[in-house]
Amino acid sequence: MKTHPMKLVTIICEALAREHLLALFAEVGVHGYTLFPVEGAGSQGRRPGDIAEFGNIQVEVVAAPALATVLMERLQAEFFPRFALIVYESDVRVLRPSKF
Amino acid sequence: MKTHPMKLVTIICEALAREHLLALFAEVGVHGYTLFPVEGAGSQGRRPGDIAEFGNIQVEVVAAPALATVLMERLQAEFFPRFALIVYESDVRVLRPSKF
Amino acid sequence: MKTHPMKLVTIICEALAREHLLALFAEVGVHGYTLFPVEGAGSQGRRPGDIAEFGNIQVEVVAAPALATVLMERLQAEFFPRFALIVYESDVRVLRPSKF
Amino acid sequence: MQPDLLHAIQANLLSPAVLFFVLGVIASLSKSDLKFPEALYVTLTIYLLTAIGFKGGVALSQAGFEAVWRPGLAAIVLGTLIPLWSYPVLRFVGKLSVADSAAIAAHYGSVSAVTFIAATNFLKQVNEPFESYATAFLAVMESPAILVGIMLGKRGGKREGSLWGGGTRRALHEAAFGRSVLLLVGALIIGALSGKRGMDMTEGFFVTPFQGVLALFLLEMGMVASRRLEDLKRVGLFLLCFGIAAPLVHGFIGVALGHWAGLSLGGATLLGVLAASASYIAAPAAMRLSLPEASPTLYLTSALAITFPFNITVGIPIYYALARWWNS
Amino acid sequence: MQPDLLHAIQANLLSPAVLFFVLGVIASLSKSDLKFPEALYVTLTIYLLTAIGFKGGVALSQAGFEAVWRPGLAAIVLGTLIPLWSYPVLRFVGKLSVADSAAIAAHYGSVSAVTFIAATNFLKQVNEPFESYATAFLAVMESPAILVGIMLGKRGGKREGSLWGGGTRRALHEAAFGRSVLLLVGALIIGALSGKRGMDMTEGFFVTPFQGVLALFLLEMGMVASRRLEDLKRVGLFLLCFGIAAPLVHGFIGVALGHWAGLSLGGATLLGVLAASASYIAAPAAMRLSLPEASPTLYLTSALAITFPFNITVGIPIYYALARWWNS
Amino acid sequence: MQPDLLHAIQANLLSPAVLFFVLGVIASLSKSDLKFPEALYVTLTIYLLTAIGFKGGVALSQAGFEAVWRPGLAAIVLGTLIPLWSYPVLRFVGKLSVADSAAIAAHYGSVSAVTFIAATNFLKQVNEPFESYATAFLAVMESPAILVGIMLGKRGGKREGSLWGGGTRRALHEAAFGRSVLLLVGALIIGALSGKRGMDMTEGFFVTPFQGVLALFLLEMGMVASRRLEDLKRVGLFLLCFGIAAPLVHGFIGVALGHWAGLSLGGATLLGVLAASASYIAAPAAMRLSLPEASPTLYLTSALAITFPFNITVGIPIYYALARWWNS
Ligand SMILES: Nc1ncnc2c1ncn2[C@@H]1O[C@H](COP(=O)(O)O)[C@@H](O)[C@H]1O
Ligand SMILES: Nc1ncnc2c1ncn2[C@@H]1O[C@H](COP(=O)(O)O)[C@@H](O)[C@H]1O
Ligand SMILES: Nc1ncnc2c1ncn2[C@@H]1O[C@H](COP(=O)(O)O)[C@@H](O)[C@H]1O
Ligand code: NA
Ligand code: NA
Ligand code: NA
Repeated sequence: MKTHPMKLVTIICEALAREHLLALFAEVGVHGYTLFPVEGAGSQGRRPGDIAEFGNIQVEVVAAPALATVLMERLQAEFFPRFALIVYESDVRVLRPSKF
Repeated sequence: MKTHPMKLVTIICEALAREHLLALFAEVGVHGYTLFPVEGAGSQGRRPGDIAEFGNIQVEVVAAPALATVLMERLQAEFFPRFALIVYESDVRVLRPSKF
Repeated sequence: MKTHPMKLVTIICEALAREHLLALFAEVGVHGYTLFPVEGAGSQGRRPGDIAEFGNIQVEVVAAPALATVLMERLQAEFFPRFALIVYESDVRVLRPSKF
Repeated sequence: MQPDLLHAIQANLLSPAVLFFVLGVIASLSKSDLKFPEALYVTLTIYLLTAIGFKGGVALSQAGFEAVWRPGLAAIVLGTLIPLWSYPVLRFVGKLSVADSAAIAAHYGSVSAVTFIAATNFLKQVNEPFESYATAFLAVMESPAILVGIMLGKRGGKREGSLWGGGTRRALHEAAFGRSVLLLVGALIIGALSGKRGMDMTEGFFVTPFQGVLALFLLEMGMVASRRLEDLKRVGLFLLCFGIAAPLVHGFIGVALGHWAGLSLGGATLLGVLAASASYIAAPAAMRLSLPEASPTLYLTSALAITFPFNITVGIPIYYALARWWNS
Repeated sequence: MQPDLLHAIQANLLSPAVLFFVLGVIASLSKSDLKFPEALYVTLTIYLLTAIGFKGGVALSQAGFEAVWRPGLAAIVLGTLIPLWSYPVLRFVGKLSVADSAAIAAHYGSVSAVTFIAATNFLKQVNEPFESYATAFLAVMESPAILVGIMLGKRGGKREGSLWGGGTRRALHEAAFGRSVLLLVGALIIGALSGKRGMDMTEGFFVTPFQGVLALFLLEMGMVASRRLEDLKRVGLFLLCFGIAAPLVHGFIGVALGHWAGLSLGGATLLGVLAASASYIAAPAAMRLSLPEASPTLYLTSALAITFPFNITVGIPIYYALARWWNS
Repeated sequence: MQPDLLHAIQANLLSPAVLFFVLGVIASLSKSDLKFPEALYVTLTIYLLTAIGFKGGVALSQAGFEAVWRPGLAAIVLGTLIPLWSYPVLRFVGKLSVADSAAIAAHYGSVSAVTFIAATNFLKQVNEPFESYATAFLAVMESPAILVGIMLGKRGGKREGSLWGGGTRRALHEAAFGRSVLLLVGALIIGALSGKRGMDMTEGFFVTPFQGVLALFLLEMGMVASRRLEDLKRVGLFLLCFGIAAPLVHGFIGVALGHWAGLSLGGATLLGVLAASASYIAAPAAMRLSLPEASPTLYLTSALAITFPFNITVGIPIYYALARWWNS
């Protein structure tokens, strides 16, 4: 079984940023993502998640390293000033690299 | 504190595959898993997640490397031709290895 | 783009442990976390997730290595004897380290 | 009859339920942020199926089994036959693959509970009485066509591997204990057992809010159906025509059969609606698992984005007009 | 009296609520894919608790506090005593551990709101009047037994560490502000304050659909309870007998006490039902946190898979028959 | 008038809806584990908006458009003007930043549907008739103030980057197709099209349980609002006063305008309530996206933790008293 190294970019942010996030994905060429409704707490207080508009989402993107870097740079430049969000990256190995 | 290296296998697939997935787990000897209802988009379009049958799930399995490999091989051989799914693997370190 | 190595601690446990978990976070100085309602199965049977009190949660904490170790040691000492839970750790690289 | 038909169509289009369906379509096309949570969708489904089943069961307990078996048998036969004649049309006229033809045939032989409920709504609105136990026909028509479709589609293909054997066993299990059959048949039996007394107790829940709940559900269905609209160009002209011609033909046959089986004008309309409707929940799920090589784009788009809206808006009044014309 | 009892049992078994419970059991045993979303479960719970609380409060405002304090006190005393005599039975006859005995004792001293609601349903069905303010007894009986159970179980064990101190303080907080107590007592007070006028405004929500909602909820409870059935063999014969004998004994005591406290035939039945019922939400959660060494398999299975179905199906008519026999 | 006002306030405080709101506050302050699932929150919102819209539409179809355009225009003008005079007060008296002033001004010009619904509840309780089509004013008042607020706030700031252009276009889209506007206006039109006949069909859903559903929703709103209470000290004394003075002033103007536009006593009260209420869903979402530099703590706390509870408890009876005084 052959696996292929990729980056997993994880974004946790207020649910309101959703449309902008998806627009960014389209712009930089991210074609797949997975989205979780989550509760959370951070520097901007607790987000209990009973009102979707005030809630949190976690979005995960598997992407080739170069694309992951582009995505994270855009997030840093354009989303950090506007939204409550945190972003991190980790290493994964995928089956079927053609899908990414 | 001692931690023990394990593999985390992540499977994102259409919710309809659920029963087959659990059957596969039983066959290969995976005894624990965690399942998230998710929304997502990929090569097979957007899955908005308001109708469970047409929705997405993410399933995560922590397993010893050998078992993880068996699981992924079966997924590759039997699930890729049938379902919309992506699979990836990453490294984790667990407490209490006896549980896996 | 500069990223900063951190630890991601993942805790999967019965939902009843929630308040105790948040209390532990406060005690050891974890200020941010993300919480997912999940279904699952493990050594203590299946948790179908239709009754919140009998359900499962997954909680993820991004923290500096030292803090992650403290958190995991406390979990091992105080939570393992009481609750159905599994804990693992992995490596991530964050943007904006000041948030953690 | 013409002015009658137009009048019936107009009455249908101006009913709250259909108007909420249109609102759902608009919400989706205008990219509104309106979204139903999954839990609400499931709740509405559970409610509608148990309510319609329960009411049908109470009616059954009053009508007696003798009144029902003949049209019930007709319904089962109809559900079994529709895929048998739809398959060759799809395969040889439409030039679709074996799996696609079988899957689509299964969808059109099976039924849509929501279409049925909308039809009972319509009949109430035009003050046309009908046999309330007709829900029993809905219950028995969901599965046969799915089983037939799987058998048609599997002739060519073969599955190996421990997980994929027993596909037919699984399909049979699903046919008997799948969510919608279980709720419908279960509530039907409960209604029959608890009878009028049970109805008196639960009327405030199963009857009073029923039509409003349907309206709310059709709002969601409008959004769900029109999300599929962008796939319309991918299904091709043939399937587009099939999605409208098939319900008309099946509706006609259903109405005739209903008439022949001794149903009232309203009851014959309902059997026509059942024949004309296409499943978009149970059948897709079954096909996805049993015939994974069939394309969901084809069967879901035709059942959900073509036939369902067609039936909800103009189909139902047409089958009603057919029933009236047949009766006169 | 025998034919009466049989008749009452039959009436109960044929009520929609109990039949939906059976359907839930069948759904679970047949491995149907029917599943209630968590949000629906929570919603139904919130609805049932506020509705029963509110109605009880309105009744309270009409009956006046003098009518209630005496049976209310009896209810509290009963809830406190049940674990005290159940504990030695479980510990010395059943040979269970300290923690297990204490935890199970707490469950049987506490109450099940759904069983209570099903009993009011049953009384309505057999046209037996009852004091609507009986909800107040339900409200005051949930917590005392849990506190007693925790104290019984903690005698042996010790906890250290900053997180685990204050267990009793936490239990007391939970006893006063836990979800179900808060909703019940809160709605009760709201009903008492807003009275008949408030009832007129909200009747269409809190009363009209109530019995149907209960039926739907019991469908889910049937699935939840029977998921525990596979643990039956693990609990052993003793607990199986206890799960049926305890409610019978407690039901008898409750009925007698209700009679003595001046309640009507229906009211005494309800006090019997409360005494006989075992908690399966509040008590398990409290035990899991305060007595983690007690086995959930034991207490959940006996309360949820044995006592709850027993009460729902034949227990309630039995306590009713007892109350009639006592009254005659 | 004084005793009248006190009496009205008392009647309001003792209505189930307001008492459930208080229960929600208590639940949150006592750190109870009571929690509404998100799906329930969304469901209740969808229900309340469609129900009020539908009823308004039916009323509109009976009153005719001529009766509505004049007060409707007054409502739109009011919504547009409120932010224009609120802004300088916030900016120069309150010394808030441009963005904060603009955002808060937008909140107070826009409206709260729940406050409006609670007011119709109150009017029903005191048997004061009102124009049911007043929902139309609610529908047209949500968006104008938000657009004005965005324009006020953007004068200073500048956005670059492909994602952030078209902010105004996006705001306009949201103003027309945002969830609450779409549901309200959609249901209004549906009600108008299906008229009395449609109402007869769906009354058991849109009318019968309505007031009870509102009570349940206010339980949740009590929890939501009081979660913000801890931020009260962060907003400062000025905003605290503004959160109470603004609704009083706007309520007075709304009542006067309603009177002038020919509305009945009840209708004028409702226009006053609309003017006095502050948006806490649509406006915050719009501000978060269009004016991210404005502080959510300031605008959410004042709208949700100060003005909303004030209006729900004593504001509504005050505007009613004002309308009576004006009429006399
Ligand atoms: N240290 C952390 N670990 C995991 N998740 C976090 C952490 N900090 C913040 N989050 C998540 O990110 C969201 C936004 O963070 P913040 O902007 O800091 O409020 C929070 O609501 C959490 O869901
Ligand atoms: N690049 C990706 N990153 C994260 N999740 C993905 C990605 N691609 C696909 N997915 C998830 O996997 C599901 C199935 O993918 P697909 O078969 O490509 O439609 C999608 O609905 C997403 O939830
Ligand atoms: N091997 C595993 N991989 C992923 N999740 C697991 C695994 N084992 C257990 N879990 C999760 O942890 C929860 C508690 O585990 P347990 O205490 O073993 O029942 C389960 O309900 C699962 O959600
Ligand atoms: Na059909
Ligand atoms: Na008890
Ligand atoms: Na306003």
